[in-house]
Amino acid sequence: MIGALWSNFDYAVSVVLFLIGLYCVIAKNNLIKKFMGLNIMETSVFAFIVAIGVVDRGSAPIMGPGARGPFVNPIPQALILTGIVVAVSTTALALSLIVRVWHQCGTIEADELRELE
Amino acid sequence: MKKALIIALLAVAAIPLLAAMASMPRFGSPEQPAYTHVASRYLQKGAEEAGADNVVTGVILNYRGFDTNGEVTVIFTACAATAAVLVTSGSRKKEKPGEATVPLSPVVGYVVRLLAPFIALFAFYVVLFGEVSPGGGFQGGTIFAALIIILSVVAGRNVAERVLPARVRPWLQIAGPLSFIAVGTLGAVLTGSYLGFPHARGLLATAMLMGIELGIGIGGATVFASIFWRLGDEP
Amino acid sequence: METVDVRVLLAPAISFACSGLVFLMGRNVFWRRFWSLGAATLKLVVVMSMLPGALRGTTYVWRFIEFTPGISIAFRADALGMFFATVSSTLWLVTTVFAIGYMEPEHAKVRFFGFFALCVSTTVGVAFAENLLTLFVFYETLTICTYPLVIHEETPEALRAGRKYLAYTLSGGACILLGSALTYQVAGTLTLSKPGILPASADPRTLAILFTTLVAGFGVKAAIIPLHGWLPSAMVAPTPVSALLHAVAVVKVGAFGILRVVYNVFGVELLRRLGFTVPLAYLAAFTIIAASVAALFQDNLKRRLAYSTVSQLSYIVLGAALLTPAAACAAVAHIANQAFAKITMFFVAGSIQRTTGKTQIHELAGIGHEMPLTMAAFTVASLSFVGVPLFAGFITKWYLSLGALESGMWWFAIVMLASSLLNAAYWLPIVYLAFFKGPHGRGTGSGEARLLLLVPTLLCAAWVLVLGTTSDVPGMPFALARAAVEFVFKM
Amino acid sequence: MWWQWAHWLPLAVLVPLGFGVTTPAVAGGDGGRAWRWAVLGSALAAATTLALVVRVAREGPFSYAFGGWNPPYGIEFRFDEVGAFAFVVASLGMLAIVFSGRYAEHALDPARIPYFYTLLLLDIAGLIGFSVTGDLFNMYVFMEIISLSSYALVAVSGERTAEMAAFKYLVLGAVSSLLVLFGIGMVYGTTGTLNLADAARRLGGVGSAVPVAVAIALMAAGFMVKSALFPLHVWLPDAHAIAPSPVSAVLSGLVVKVGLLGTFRLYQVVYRTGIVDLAALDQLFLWLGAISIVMGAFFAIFQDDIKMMLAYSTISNIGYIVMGFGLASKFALIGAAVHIFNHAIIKSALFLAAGAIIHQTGYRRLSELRGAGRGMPLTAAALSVGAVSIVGIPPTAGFLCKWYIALGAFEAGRAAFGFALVFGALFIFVYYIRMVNAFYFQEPVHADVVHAGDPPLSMLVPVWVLAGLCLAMGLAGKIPLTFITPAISRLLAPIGG
Repeated sequence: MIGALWSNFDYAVSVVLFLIGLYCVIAKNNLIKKFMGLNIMETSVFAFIVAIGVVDRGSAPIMGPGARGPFVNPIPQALILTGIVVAVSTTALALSLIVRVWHQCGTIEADELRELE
Repeated sequence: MKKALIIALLAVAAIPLLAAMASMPRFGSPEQPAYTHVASRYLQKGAEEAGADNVVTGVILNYRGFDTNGEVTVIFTACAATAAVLVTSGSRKKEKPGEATVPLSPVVGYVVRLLAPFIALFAFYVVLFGEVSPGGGFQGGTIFAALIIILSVVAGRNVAERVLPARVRPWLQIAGPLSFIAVGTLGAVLTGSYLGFPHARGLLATAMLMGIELGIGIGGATVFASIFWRLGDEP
Repeated sequence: METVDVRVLLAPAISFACSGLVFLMGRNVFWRRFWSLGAATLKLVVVMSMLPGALRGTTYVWRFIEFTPGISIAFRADALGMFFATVSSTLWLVTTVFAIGYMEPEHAKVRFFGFFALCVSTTVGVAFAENLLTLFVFYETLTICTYPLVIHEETPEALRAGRKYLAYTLSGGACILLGSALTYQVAGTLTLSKPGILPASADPRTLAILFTTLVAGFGVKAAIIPLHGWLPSAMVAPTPVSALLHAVAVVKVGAFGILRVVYNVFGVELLRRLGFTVPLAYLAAFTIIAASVAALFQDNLKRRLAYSTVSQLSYIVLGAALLTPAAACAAVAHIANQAFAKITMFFVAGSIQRTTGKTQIHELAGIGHEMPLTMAAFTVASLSFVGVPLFAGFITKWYLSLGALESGMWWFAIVMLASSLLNAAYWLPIVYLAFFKGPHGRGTGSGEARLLLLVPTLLCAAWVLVLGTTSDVPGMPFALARAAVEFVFKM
Repeated sequence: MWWQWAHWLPLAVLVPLGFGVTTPAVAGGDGGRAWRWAVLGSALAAATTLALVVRVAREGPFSYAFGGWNPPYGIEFRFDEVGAFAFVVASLGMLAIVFSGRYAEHALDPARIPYFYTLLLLDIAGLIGFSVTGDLFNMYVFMEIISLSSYALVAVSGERTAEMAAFKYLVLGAVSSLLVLFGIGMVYGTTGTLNLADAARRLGGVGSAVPVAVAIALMAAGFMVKSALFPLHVWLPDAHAIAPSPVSAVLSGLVVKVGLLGTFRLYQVVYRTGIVDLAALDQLFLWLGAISIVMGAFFAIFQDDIKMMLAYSTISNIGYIVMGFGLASKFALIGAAVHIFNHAIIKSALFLAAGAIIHQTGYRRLSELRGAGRGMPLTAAALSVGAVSIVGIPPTAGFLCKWYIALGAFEAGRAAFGFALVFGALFIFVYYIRMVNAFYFQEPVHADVVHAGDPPLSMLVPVWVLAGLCLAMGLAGKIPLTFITPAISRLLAPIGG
């Protein structure tokens, strides 16, 4: 079990990152910090999926003269490109909301906001 | 106390996750299903079939082009979403650059003005050569957006906005989805399915790919710049 | 013999359409009365036009719409359903007349008459339901449609009563839903056109759950103790509504549902073997006695009527539970016997309230001199409840006692006797009070109730006598009851 | 035949998408023009999806391969009976947009109106895409389009509470999306494919069941956050109550169903492979569904805000559907699937009618709205029809679900849950009866409520179309039920059968 986990060390790291991000989302009080936790989670999932695409001693999957295999799996890279864009979009919206909350309430601490309600 | 509880809960949640990770196919193995099933075909035939030496680009634009169609929609959704949250009829933009920040040194302004054309050129390079090298519409578009953002910080928003005039900006923002719909429909006419590309690696297929890349690049750049500007508007 | 005939659909549809027209045009007094009365008459005509056929043994059917795959909303006028439909549509007409007179000073008359018509529409729907699901559909719709009537006064007390009413009846509805689902699971069909659909081979425990849920569900509206709590509270409603609730629609739907469960879902043979009805019979007997005792202590006339209803309804349940042809005859016939007598009494209570403003029994001293005809009608109804021969109530008691002896459970005949005594104990004092007590020759000066109230009262009282004297005349409703029983017992 | 044209399937997504992205550019700041454009777009989308429904009813499921790449190499759209949700989405979306015309003028900042319609159309496009896609990652992309536009739509009114509700919704929604994406990654890592049908085939041959089980757990958890199953519901009441009413209708009727449809797709992948025993998941769904029914109803009783009440009632109704999934017998699954459709109709009717009342009177608390039945008889009547329907009084649309899940509970031998469902529904009635009482039977508090008058036709017509559907879908219950049955039969068919 531990041996198998060790050989899949990269995956395990993304799980740990995922949980660290989740911790920030739950435990942090500042809305921006909460959101940074979310970004950590996003990164961890992206890292996990990209890691699936890794092949031992693989090179970038760009064909053409002089290119030699093995090439790494192109699919996870393509997926994660989309994933990153989604993450950026979510971040943009979250920041706009935080900006508005700041303008209207003068604070972005979750507990102070709760008192305002 | 509360934090300890959260950590304990997350630690419990980690167990099944780590167990699952341990029994995933071995990391980096060429025998793993992810590599042997669909990906192997992409790697073997991708360069010819998809019309791009960079197989990642081939996957993004051709094999899984519809995902990217969705993706550009997501970017535009973010643009519309920030607009719906931030725009008000009374909102005005900050007229003076760097109002609340320290005044910029003239060196910064000079360097930026010197570098701006090169950054723009690089952005276009990344867009157009995504087909054969690392890069593509998003990457190039992001670089271009960065240029615009730098310009609006350094030279003021009025200068930067001249690059993307407000009159056509709503159309530029949707360049991504529109180019996809146009090319996809053209593909449907030519090959019988939406986002289909003519198989032979000819001028037409390349032009279609380029069209999409350019659309993504322009659209992405405009959207990112618009979001940046909107975040700075006075409510 | 089955005949496809649209009249079975028309009967509920007419009242339904009428209620729509009342809602649309009801602000105008003339049109409100026109549609209410017109539809009542029309429906009575439609139902009556099926009566000769039904007496000859024809069953009219009509499939309305396939509701879920395999289960339709379908109508079927068998003898039992025809009997119930005849009673309810006759009474609807007289109640409508009475309501027009009674409701004159009230508010929100459009709503009142609209929902009034809907209620009767759904009641006929229950009567003609071809399967358990159709029956349930109308049963629940009836619950919803009566709610605005129950809380017509819009006082906090009325709202409270309304909530109580809904809580009881909707819980009952939930039980029926579950029971129907289980029936479908066990029998694979929900039709009510056969004398029993449940397979004898089914697990007795499942059947016990099934019987309990269905009987408890219908028992709420049939006001079997301990499920009767809503009925006395619902007395806050205007008198025509109480009449409708107690005599025609709501409670009868419950009792009718129990008849359907016993005769058409389980079937007599299966129930005899399983013995589930014995506890039900004891419960019904207990209800008969306990509710009568409770009625003795009520001073409010309508509340006494309510407890009397609780007691009388259990006659039907007991008749069903005894599982003999004579008892079944009594059960079916009592739908009509109780309905006419009880509605007479409600009309009397309403007339007194409208004419003199009195609601308590002790206030009624000498009222017989003011309103002799009204109180004569009351006397007829009282005697019927006591079970004096030649009055409708006697028929029930006679056959029910016969049934009790037939089934070997003679003690239920004693329950009948005790109930008669109790009925005498709480009705006759009122008669005595009205005619032989109080200020002679010098009353409130109110005089007799107005004709719109009086005529329906007298008609109903007269019909109590007719029912009591013509049980052997062919072509009268009792013949239908017999036909229903013959079908159920496969005679 | 006209409905056999292959391109209806991509068009169903591309039409609302194309109209959506172009709305701000076409409108140029004119709210009225944006509205007309959006109405046109959603009407065309409804027409397109109708073609799909006709085809699936005649021919059974069919697919469309994008770019001519056959699955698993390209992205596939697969339209089955459950995908007919797309039609519900398009038509209800159209009604919500029609309704918005006058509503938005009144309630929103004029500068935001074009973006409001854009986001509504994109939400519709995302929902349609989500219900028809046959590819796991494509599903995620559409899920994100839906989520992003929904977060923004909650905040579009610009009130402080709305923005905070939107942020809460955003954080939980993003976490749930990541859970789903994590699961998708694990499925991809173990099977090497993203195509749903292909994954179903290949799951049987994977080396270890552990990652698959954990992936299912992650995805189910993510989907259940999206569907607001108790105890993951915390984001829903605020978001749904504070959003503009047409948005509430779309969110509560359609967007929460994303999680349920996703779960259904997940079932389609793993149900028949036998690699993972789903009994534990079923058990969990059963209990959480039952608790959701009761808790949703319980919280709703204490709400005075009419939209808050409707929002909690959504949690109860999600409980019905999840319980249907958990029972996993044929009747229960049919009931659950049909309720996905019917609840969308009923809840939209309720939210739009409530929105019309709030729009006309300016009050949103039941205690203030007394007498609304006199003031706006047609709207209040529609709201009452919706209330009767959602409680499941026959013969309205809400009854079918109760009936089928009760049948399914007995079929699965779990009668207790049938009881829980039916009596839980009674609990729900308690608060709807409060609403009816307030509208019709209680003394008005504000005189202007009694004189409010019914809303303009552009609001009244959508409300009554939906209220009429609440009745019609119940009476003609056979149509949706027989329509959906093949999908459930395929799901439950024995392996190799």
